[in-house]
Amino acid sequence: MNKILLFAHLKEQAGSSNLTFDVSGKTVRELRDYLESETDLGSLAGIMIAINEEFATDETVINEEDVIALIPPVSGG
Amino acid sequence: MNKILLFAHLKEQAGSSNLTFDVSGKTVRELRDYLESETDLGSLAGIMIAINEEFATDETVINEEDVIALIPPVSGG
Amino acid sequence: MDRYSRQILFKKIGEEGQKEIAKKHALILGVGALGTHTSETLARAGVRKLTIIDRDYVEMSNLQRQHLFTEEDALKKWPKAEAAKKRLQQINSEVDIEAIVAQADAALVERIIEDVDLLIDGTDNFETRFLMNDIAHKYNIPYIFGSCVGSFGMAFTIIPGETPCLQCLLKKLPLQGQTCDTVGIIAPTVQMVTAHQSAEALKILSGNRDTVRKTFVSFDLWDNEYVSLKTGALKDKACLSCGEDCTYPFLQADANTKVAVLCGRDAVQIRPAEGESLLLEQLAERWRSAGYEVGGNPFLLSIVKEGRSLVFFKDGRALVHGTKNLDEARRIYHSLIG
Amino acid sequence: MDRYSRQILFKKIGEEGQKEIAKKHALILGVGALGTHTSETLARAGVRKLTIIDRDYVEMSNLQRQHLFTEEDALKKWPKAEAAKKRLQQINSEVDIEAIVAQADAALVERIIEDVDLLIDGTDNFETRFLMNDIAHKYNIPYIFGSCVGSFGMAFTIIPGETPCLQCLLKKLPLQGQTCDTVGIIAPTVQMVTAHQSAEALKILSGNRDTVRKTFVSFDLWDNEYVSLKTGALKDKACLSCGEDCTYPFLQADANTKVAVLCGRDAVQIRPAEGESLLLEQLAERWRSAGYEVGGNPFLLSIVKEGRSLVFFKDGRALVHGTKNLDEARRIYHSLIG
Repeated sequence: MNKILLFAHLKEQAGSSNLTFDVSGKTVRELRDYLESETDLGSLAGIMIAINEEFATDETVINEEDVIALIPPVSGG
Repeated sequence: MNKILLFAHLKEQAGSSNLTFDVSGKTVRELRDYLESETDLGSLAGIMIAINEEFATDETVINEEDVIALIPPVSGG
Repeated sequence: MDRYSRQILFKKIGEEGQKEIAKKHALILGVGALGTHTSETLARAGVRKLTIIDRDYVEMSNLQRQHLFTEEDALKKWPKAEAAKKRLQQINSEVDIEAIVAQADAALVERIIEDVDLLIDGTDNFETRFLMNDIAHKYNIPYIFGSCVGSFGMAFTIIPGETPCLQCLLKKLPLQGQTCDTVGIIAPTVQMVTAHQSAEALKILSGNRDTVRKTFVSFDLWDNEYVSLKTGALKDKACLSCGEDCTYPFLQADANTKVAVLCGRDAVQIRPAEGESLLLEQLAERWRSAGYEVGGNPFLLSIVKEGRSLVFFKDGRALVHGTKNLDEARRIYHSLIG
Repeated sequence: MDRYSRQILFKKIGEEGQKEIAKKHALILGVGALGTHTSETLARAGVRKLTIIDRDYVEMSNLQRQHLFTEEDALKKWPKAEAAKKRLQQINSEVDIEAIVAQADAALVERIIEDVDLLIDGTDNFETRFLMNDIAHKYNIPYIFGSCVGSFGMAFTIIPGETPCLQCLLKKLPLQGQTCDTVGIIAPTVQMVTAHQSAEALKILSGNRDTVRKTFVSFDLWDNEYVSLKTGALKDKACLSCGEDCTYPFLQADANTKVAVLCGRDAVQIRPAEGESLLLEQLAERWRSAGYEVGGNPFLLSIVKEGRSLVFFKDGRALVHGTKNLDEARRIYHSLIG
């Protein structure tokens, strides 16, 4: 299983600060599509994705037990 | 082996930001005595000690691979 | 040097580091929440020169999180850059403070960049951030990114030639509608971002490049979360801002958001770069939950803010009715979209 | 309420939370580096009343990290509590600011504690912190601890009846000689501590006790480290400050450091509580590396600071020669010992 940590408005969208799914074997690009269709997170275009405390590209493949973080770039300042 | 993370002036005393020793089986109290005699850290009276991100009492026993942190209370403000 | 004695006693800076700091010139784009904090810290630390650029004026709703400003500044609608300069000079008369009240566009920034040693992010929109990112790489100047909203914030130090750039990290302009005007902000979030920005600034300005943080920090102060993320995998050789054949796209006039008074009408049109599209449903939901009345149909949204009626189109365009003032229109637009 | 609109838009506070904040009274002990930051944030956030206590006056060497103060305050040697009040009133005239220029001892604090909702640590010594800790538990008021030196800092929120107290964590008064006067401090370290203190303060004051951070935070901004440590194991049922049979030892007059003019001499003796002993060799080494000349023998150390000659004994006693001013002697003593 994979723990998916949510930040900023994604917590509200999901109604929780994290989710658990088995997404091992998927690429990050496939993960985006999967979460967009399976959850209430809405569009994940532009959301930064880290795996085990390291930002990942769209091609990175997710392994079992990887911890995933979804970080939305916010603009305030 | 146990990794020992150092904070504040302890880094300067040791000349390094962390140390590695096998201290499994020792209590925290024994750890203090051991480090005082084996290193240049000086007196560890009053230094707060955490094991695996949790503060420990003098009686806590250290296990293999436990990560230890030595946190000196500093007074500035 | 007695006034800097506690900073000199800090061994990693010392006498040598303080001398370096006293030679340096930092450019802070935006003196709102982030910029008032970092400019105050660097003025107190004794930099040689600070240039601060901001297009906005002080309002009462700024005072909750924007240091340097007082009720009097808000009552007089003092321009932020000038209000900040006034206070910074009372704090440290030895620092040369240049205040510029203007939209920070490429032409302006390229005109003043020559002896700048460091760029610090104090802006509230990604368009200006991408401009800073291109400037940083064209002129080989470190750029300290920061942003925040609610209790959530992020900071990252970009060193040209070493780290990925903001373009590598984000790929394109995010248009998420998450701004301080839509979901609010608490002051400690700002301070947490600026503590990181200012610490990195002191490392760079004092000649301690080796200790610069290599990770991207992101945190939520209300939910007690803090993560520190490696970025190396995102460095993109084909990046147009920092890659092998870079063209600095945000320094080219037509890459930026276009703002123009609509011919013969009391309205301004704003058109973002690169034909960004808007997710109208998400925007509507967010604005409604922030207390706005939102109208519209599947093709556009309408909303009233500060007495101006705005219409947002799916292709990213917006019309701001009831004004011919480009800066006002742009400000209201960014306060809703980010 | 427009001035608090961005804080109200933050959903975890909202209209209800803002109303709660506007009813509350916070007591900040010490308005140096930490206290100037937290008092500014809470004044901007719109608390009903802030009481600030400090015994010291503004000096040039404070300006590098102590917000609220200007060059003019230092030139006029304005008392810190009064200088802070002057600026806080310009920032928010709606907040009732009570400034007290005095040593914060048990008698003073117990006299003013009645309607205080929150205690915030802005002090630079553990003696006053243990006093605050006892006050917090005797009157059942949350206490937000914070301290820092160099690039290293720590923060912890103490909730009577729930968390361990400062006494449980430290067991006895630390006398480490790590102060801003001996190893220096950079301003971002202060801001990182106060970002945590102020976020916790807003949670407590707005009625969001459930989101209060349960861990002890410790970080090093220069070395890019951040740890968040659980504390539950240290809660001590036998603790005299928070345990089952607590006696609040630091509220008893003879538990505190004693300061007295020496009979017939131009000198003050300072005697710490509980017969604390000093590690003379470590102190000498630290002071020397901070640039002081240190003399002495195996039984005592001598050092000159601010024109006063001080002698420290192994049993913790110190003599401050050349003055009969108790507050001055105490201040110099704590600037060296912490």
